[in-house]
Amino acid sequence: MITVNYFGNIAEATQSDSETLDQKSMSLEELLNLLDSKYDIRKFQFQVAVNRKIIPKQQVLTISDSDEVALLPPFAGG
Amino acid sequence: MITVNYFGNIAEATQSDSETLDQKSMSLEELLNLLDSKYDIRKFQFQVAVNRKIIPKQQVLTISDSDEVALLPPFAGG
Amino acid sequence: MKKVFLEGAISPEFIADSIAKHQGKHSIGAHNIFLGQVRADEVGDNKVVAIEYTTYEEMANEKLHEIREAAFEKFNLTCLHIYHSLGKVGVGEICIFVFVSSPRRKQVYEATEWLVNQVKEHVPIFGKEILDNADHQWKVNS
Amino acid sequence: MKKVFLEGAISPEFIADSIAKHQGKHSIGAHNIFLGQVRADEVGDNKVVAIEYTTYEEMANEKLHEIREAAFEKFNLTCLHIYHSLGKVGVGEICIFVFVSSPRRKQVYEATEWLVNQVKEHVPIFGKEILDNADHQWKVNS
Repeated sequence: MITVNYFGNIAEATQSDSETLDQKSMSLEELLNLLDSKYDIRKFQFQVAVNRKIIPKQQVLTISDSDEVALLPPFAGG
Repeated sequence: MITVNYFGNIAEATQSDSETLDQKSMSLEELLNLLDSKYDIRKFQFQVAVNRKIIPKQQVLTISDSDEVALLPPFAGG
Repeated sequence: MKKVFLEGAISPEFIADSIAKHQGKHSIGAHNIFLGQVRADEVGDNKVVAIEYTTYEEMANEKLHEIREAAFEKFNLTCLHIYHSLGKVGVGEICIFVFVSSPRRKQVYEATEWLVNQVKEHVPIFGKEILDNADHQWKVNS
Repeated sequence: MKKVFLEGAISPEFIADSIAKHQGKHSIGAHNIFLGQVRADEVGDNKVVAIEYTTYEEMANEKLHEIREAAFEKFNLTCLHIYHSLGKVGVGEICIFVFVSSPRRKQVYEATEWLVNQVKEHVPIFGKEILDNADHQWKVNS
């Protein structure tokens, strides 16, 4: 199971703060393509965090079981 | 009458916050000499304000009746 | 882990309480405090009436911990505190409170500025600006 | 003429009250506050327990007025307040409170720093440091 967390306007688009994908492993690219086909997420500006660290969206990376992915819109603290 | 105000360690030395000198007019130099003879004020670090404006101690200036002179030790606000 | 996130606006009384707690530390000579207050910005014909804050709290706390450590490395500070609201904060209310204390004043201003900028740039906090016509838009830090 | 001088220490409640008074101004987005706190500095074998402040009030008020005007010229501020104690302020207590508010945060840190420095350099305030053996010495700003 891969957990994906959504925030801000992306959570609004997905109508959920979090979902778990029934996958043992997939590449980051596959994951983003899957989410784009479901929610059209590429129309948003966002960064990707894997296990709470921001990584480049283009990074070649295998997301495995128990990894925590988050899509983060622009920060607006303060 | 010329009013002279004392502050901080100078007020401590003169044992007063203020005094009025029974003089119609005198030069700044004469005034400082007079105060030095009374209180030994030259041993202190201080600035002179006349009518609430700081002026150089060496300035050639006549202090007249109703002028307000102040001897100001180093500032310590904040 | 220091608690940063508070539910709702940060009250003046909370700030007074934080100040009072530092009066027993007799090596402190200077405090600097930054407060962010929600502005009634105009958005077309409408006005912002509140901002609703959310965060990715686990990641935010990790980031805030790193920022704290870096600040103590960078500046000569006795202590520092960062508080940020979650949930709804109305216009005129305070949503961020950064509090820096040091023996001397020299570095406190720069330390506060640096901390506020770090929070704005690196901590995953999201703000939904609620307008007076009940519409909303998503805040983006400039 | 704004009132600057207060008898005795500046309380956290007074500060909270000042903050609360600005919550009705909905153009303000950023506040910066500087607080000076009396330190228990060591003087030989003794320690400072309090500072007793006096001022040349007429001249101080004229200077403070000039400083205020210059600050509004120099920085984009919505409002600014300066408060300073007179009389005895014990260690751990607050003797100066500078409060700057602006639509945006950019200039508030520098404005606060500038104001604090101006007060220290140009306002005739005198401080008698009372030691724990009842001796005293006269404070000089560095």
